[in-house]
Amino acid sequence: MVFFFQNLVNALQWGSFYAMIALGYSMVYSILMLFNFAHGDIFMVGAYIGFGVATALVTLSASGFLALPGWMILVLTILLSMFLTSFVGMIVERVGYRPLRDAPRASAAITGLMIGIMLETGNLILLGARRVSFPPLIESVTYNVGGVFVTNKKIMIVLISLGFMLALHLFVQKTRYGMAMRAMAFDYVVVPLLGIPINTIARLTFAIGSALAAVAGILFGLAYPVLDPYMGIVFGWKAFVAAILGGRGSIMGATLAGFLMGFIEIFVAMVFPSTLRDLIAYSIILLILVFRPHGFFGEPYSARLRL
Amino acid sequence: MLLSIENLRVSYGRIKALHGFDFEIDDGEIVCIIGANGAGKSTTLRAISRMVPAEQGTRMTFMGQDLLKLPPEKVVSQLGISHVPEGRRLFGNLTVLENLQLAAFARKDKAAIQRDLKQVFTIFPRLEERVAQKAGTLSGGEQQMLAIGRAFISGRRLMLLDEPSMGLAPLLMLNVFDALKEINAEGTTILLVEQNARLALQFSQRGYVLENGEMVLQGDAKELLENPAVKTAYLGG
Amino acid sequence: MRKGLVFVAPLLIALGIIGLMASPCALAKAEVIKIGINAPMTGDIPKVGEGSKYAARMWLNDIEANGGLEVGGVKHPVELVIEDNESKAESAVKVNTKMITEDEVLVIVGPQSSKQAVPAGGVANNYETPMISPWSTNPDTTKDRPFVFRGCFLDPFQGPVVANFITNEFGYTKAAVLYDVASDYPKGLAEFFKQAWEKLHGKGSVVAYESFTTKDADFSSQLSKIIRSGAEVLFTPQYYNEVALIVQQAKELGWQNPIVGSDSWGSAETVELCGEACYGLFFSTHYAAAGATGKTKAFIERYKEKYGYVPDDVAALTWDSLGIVETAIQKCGKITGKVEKDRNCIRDAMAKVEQYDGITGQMTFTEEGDPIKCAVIVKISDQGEYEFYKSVCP
Amino acid sequence: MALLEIRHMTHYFGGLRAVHDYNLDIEPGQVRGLIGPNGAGKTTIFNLITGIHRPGEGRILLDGEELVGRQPHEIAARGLGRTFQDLRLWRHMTVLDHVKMARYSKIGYGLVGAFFSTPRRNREEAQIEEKARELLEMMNISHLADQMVPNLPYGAQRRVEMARALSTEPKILFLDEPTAGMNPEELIQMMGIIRRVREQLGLAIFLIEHRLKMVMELCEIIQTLVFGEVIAEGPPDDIKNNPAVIEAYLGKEIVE
Amino acid sequence: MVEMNDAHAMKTKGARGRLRRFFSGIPVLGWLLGALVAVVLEHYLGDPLVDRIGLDKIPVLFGAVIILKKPLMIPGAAVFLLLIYVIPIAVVARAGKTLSNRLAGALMRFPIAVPALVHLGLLYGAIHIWSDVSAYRVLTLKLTFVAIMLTLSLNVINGYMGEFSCSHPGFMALGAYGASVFTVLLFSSDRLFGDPLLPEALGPFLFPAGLIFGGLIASLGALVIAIPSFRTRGDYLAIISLAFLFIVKSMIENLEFVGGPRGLSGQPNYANLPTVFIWTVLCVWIINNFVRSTLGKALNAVRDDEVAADAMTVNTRRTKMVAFMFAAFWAGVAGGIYAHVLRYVNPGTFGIQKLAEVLAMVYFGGLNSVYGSITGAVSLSLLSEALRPLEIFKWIIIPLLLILVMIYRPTGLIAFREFDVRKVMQPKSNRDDEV
Repeated sequence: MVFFFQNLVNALQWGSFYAMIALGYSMVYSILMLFNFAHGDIFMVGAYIGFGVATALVTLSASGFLALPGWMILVLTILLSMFLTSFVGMIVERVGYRPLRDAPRASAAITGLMIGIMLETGNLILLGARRVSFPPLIESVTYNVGGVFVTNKKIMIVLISLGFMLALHLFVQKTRYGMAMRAMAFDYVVVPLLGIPINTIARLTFAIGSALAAVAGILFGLAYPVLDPYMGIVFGWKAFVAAILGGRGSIMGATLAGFLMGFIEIFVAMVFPSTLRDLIAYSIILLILVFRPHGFFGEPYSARLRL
Repeated sequence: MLLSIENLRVSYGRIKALHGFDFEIDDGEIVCIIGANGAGKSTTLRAISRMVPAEQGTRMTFMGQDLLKLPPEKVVSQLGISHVPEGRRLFGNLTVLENLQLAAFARKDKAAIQRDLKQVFTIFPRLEERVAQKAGTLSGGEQQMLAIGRAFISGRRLMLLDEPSMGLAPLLMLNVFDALKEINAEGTTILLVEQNARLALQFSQRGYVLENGEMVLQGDAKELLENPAVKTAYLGG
Repeated sequence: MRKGLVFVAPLLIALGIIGLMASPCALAKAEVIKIGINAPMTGDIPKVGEGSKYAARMWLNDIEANGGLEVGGVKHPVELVIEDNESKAESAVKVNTKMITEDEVLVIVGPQSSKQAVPAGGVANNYETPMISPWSTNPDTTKDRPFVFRGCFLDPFQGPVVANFITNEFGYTKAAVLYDVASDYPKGLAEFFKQAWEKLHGKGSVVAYESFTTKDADFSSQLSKIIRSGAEVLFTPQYYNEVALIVQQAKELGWQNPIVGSDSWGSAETVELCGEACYGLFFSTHYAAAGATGKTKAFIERYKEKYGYVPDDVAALTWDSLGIVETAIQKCGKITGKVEKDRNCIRDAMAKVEQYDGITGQMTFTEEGDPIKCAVIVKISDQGEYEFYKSVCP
Repeated sequence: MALLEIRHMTHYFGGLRAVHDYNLDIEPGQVRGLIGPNGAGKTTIFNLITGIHRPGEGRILLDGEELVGRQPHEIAARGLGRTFQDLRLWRHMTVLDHVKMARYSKIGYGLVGAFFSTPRRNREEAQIEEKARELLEMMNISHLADQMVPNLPYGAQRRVEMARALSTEPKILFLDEPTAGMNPEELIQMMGIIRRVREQLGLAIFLIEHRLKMVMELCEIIQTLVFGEVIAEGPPDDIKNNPAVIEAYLGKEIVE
Repeated sequence: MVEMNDAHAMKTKGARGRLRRFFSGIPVLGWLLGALVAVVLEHYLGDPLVDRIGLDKIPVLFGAVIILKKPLMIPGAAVFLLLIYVIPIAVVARAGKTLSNRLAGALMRFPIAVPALVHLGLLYGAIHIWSDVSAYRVLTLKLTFVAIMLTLSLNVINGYMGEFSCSHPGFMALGAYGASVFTVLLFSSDRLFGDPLLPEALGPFLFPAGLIFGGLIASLGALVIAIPSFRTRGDYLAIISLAFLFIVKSMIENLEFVGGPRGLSGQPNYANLPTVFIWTVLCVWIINNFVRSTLGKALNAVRDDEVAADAMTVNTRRTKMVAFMFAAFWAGVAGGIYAHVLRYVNPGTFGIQKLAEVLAMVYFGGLNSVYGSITGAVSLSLLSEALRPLEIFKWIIIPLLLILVMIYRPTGLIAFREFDVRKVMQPKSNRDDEV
């Protein structure tokens, strides 16, 4: 039982990363009907920006010029990085996606892939091949709850990511921008006919998705403090799986599917020999899709889903 | 002169949809454009709301302002030209109220929005009953009402209507046109594109007849109704 | 037709003249010795490529400072041909082919990881060009390939070294292993460790044998299993980036026993990434940076000064491999300029290298082209430095 | 026995009743019409018969053979050809390919022929092409054979669709609003085509239409559908004067 | 299209127009003859010429390395390219225009196989002689051919049928391992399988059987995607295929008898240039036959409107099944050849990176087009080889190029064009004389 709860805690943390990244994916995917294959790499960029900001703040703080407590640095890092990364997202949108809005969706997928490669290579050129270590902004404390080991970081990560998901949900449901996004997800051609600037909404979508990726990147850096230029690829593709597994246009779906991905990976490794983890985990996902061909909350495919 | 257009030219790729359409609309008028499928009627509306680019040589002014300088969303929010597209194109995943609220996206005047919303509900009481329902679950006629209501809120100087009668049973069709009359009486100019030429001409004050991207006839709607050429071509003899 | 010629002819003549003038008239000089470096500059492990490149550049600087590589009294200029294999097998093969047939290198150093070294070794052997992979531990790399050598020891040697060390040092009998199933180096080493351990302590003494996949960052599930299995020690033959995560996560999950690693830990980054969590842990390796003496120390210091960080094992092994190549070329006695002949000569000389005294230890090649060398057990000190703990020779 | 016999066909979408207790008999060579307000379930009936949806209850017999539960392509190959209200042409195919494609079920060369370009395949493809060109000729669009369909005017697209449906060699042709979006001139041409098709090929035709003029002129028997139920069935004159029909559907326009 | 272009060229003034006019009316045969002459020239005169103009060696990929790395030698390389390639090809093609037209005309009177074989023979001759100069060229060519097969087979699914399949590297892996196990088990002594079961002399003859075996295994694997494709399409199918890719990779990593992550080596050296060439030609020929038959065009019908296809008697399930299995078969064969070219496979090769590579080739070249796939595969393969001297910046340039192509030609360079062998080989009417 203890063992099960231990894994549950682990899965919650792991799943929140998938969920956060899948959310950004899902935003762009459902609103603009595009695969943003660069999203995994935006996550990477977000983590690096977070690293840069955090390191700068820590140095600043250590120099005594502006002594800040760890949590304050963390909050500042998250906010600043969200801000900066959202610009990266907006640039990606402007360069790689806006010119392709009416092109076949697969072409945009290729553009995304290529932008991703450019981001990776750019990082490699700028920073060299070193992996960087994310500064530990808060002291790690481990609690032993009846044999289950929980760290303060884990709790914080799960809470922060749930908080952001909730905020996003409220934003999309309650604000007029959110409404416009949902409208665009349904039929973007007529959106400008209501006086809604489509480019602004698209930019905003990318900005929010990227900001979320930055949060995910920073939290990732706290939990797994080793960053490298290629860290976004696998994450990106798996989040892509989660985003679509959740069903098109569904923020709830993407969140749930993200957590589900995390749970599947952790629990499969718990129950089966871990060498078979991917084999079994992806067979499960494949089976889910065979029996629920439209994901959790998706609609049956329509002509718009074509590539 | 509310809207005046000179030499409207539009192409889709190599296919020329409109070559040099001139027309104008006065404040408060109801004007219709009739013509066969593919004559360029919808294209005209799309060009006005800037959904398709007009080619070199086209001049379009709305209340003295150059339309061609504005992006599509500004045409709605700055000039008050609304467009009810063909097939209604509601946001089926949003509720009726959200569809209407969204139409006020660019408007800042909260009180005026509320007033317009009320007015829409007076014109279409059916919509008020279904305020919380998803637009996708409405019947065809209700959808058309919502589409018109949405356009009414987004901009009310000029309303472009693309085939409002399409897919409606005759009874409902008349309901919709009655509502349009009411909206026109409130001061909204209407430009209408219709397949159903008889209905359109009966409803309008003036009409234009398009054929293969060119205007072949124009004039008073009543006269066009009696015009033998129009009769044989569009009114079924 | 004629009009066209009128157009083209003057252009042609002009270009021809420029071409002739620009061509370097280098004929009388000593033969250039070309050495190929086949390294992963992009792709999965760019860091490995960078280490190889830096070490090779340093080596070249030394040679250039001497005015060339002296062979049989003649100083030959040396040229390095560094190519990127993108961490892909296909690309490594292309790079090898290109360097052999186009650049006409005499020796190839690299590729580093077995995924590229195995197929690339086949190419080198086919074209009878000596190749030495500093870092590849897969037996297939050198097997039945007289022209292919390697600069590191093999898994079958390192596995037992670690198993013996743990047994003697701590007296534990229950061990756990955590490794990357998709990467051949950790997988091989994990297997050999398991064999050796079970030989010492009987079947079932490896109580948890867990794996993950390259690029994974969360090992909590596997570590939970390991902790539950009651293992007394964890052996994880992983690369430094994963080591940091594994060690930290293990600590967070309540693991308090030692964690032991292999030569892949031997990078300056291990401690940098891992921090205090890694202090006090042991690993086996080719050389120990801290506490190093003599030329090892000199190498480390020079490298650090030049590139800003302590070199990892790839850099050291590349350096040694180049040293072996250098020795072999010199032993060969003469560079004739006939590529085939020189290559054969160098290969023969390499096979005969005995007791080469490198910075990663002394080595002699076996018939397969694998070196016999000693392993070093290193302890990470409380200051985060690598301390020489003991030396284990086969 | 009728060519096509439908008995007690009922279908629900979710909880919504789309079609209720629908019966139909079509004799060879007969032209029948189906009218009704929007959303009455006319297209649904077409989709049920042609196998796009599987009816919840009821039987559909073609020449005495049960069609319910078969794949749409099997049903089509047995002789139910159809057109679509929204055309549904293939964007990236030429006109000729459209018509050739509809002979899919008659291809005998199999995969071996498709992969290796055997003499048999070349022979069959030539035959298919010949038949296709004949149909294009009949529709007066043979000069457009190599055009891509999106480049064609609307009327021509309708003809392509008709040719494509005929190419399946149907016993009954189902036409779903064949004149939707046409001007009067085109409408008259289309009526001519439908008549010609019926005379030359001797097909039975079942059509959904909004334009009463056309239905009244062409059809022998007309059904009126309201909310998934047939409220009247009979020859055009009866329908025209049926008070239930006038009330539910025709409304003021006819009264005026 | 071609005629239109030519007609257009007639009208255009200036150097470009004049150049076009100068070379119009030359049949493919003429160009092939020119290429043959050029490569023969290079073969015999290349080395002396190189010495004369002061280059180190014959520029291996049309001087790319020289241009990017040694700007001082650019004039030399330019002279070489002009003298060996540009001028001979232009002169032979232009001067032999009448002759080659007449020849092509004469050939076309035979059954189609004869001119096809003649053209292919010439093409192979040119390629063979060209590659004879350097082993590096041979290897590059072999891998380019593999890329052509892969791209073309993926185009069957992603282009012709319009699904976004991500499983192609998985099919390739199945084929690579299938074929490798076949040949290693039967013909080579190996650590994993022990001594060969059959005499080695039989090997080259049974190699095709091995490739077909690999292809069939990949086809079987494709069932995992084909069956769900009956019920779902688009994005969801893309995910299913992606999951399949992960599953295949993980499965091979767990299969100890093929070496797990260490990979499988020891494939005998059967994949020589003619073999690879023949298989590529077979692949192009069969796929082109298929997509031009009415049965094959059913893929387009399913893509453009599945409901309509069904209503027009097209058996959509069979069509999808055939498309997936057929494409997987060729991916498998390509994988088998790939394994025998490198003589080593490991599961890590068949991952996301490979996927990105193949997808890029398909969409760069052009959807729904055999020409496009060949163009995409050849140009990206050669480009990534030619840009090698740029080192890491190569991975900025190539993506940038692809993005530009996607922006300006969203369906790829040559999309939706039919590959009509007969038309390609036909003699061209000489417009110069008419004007």
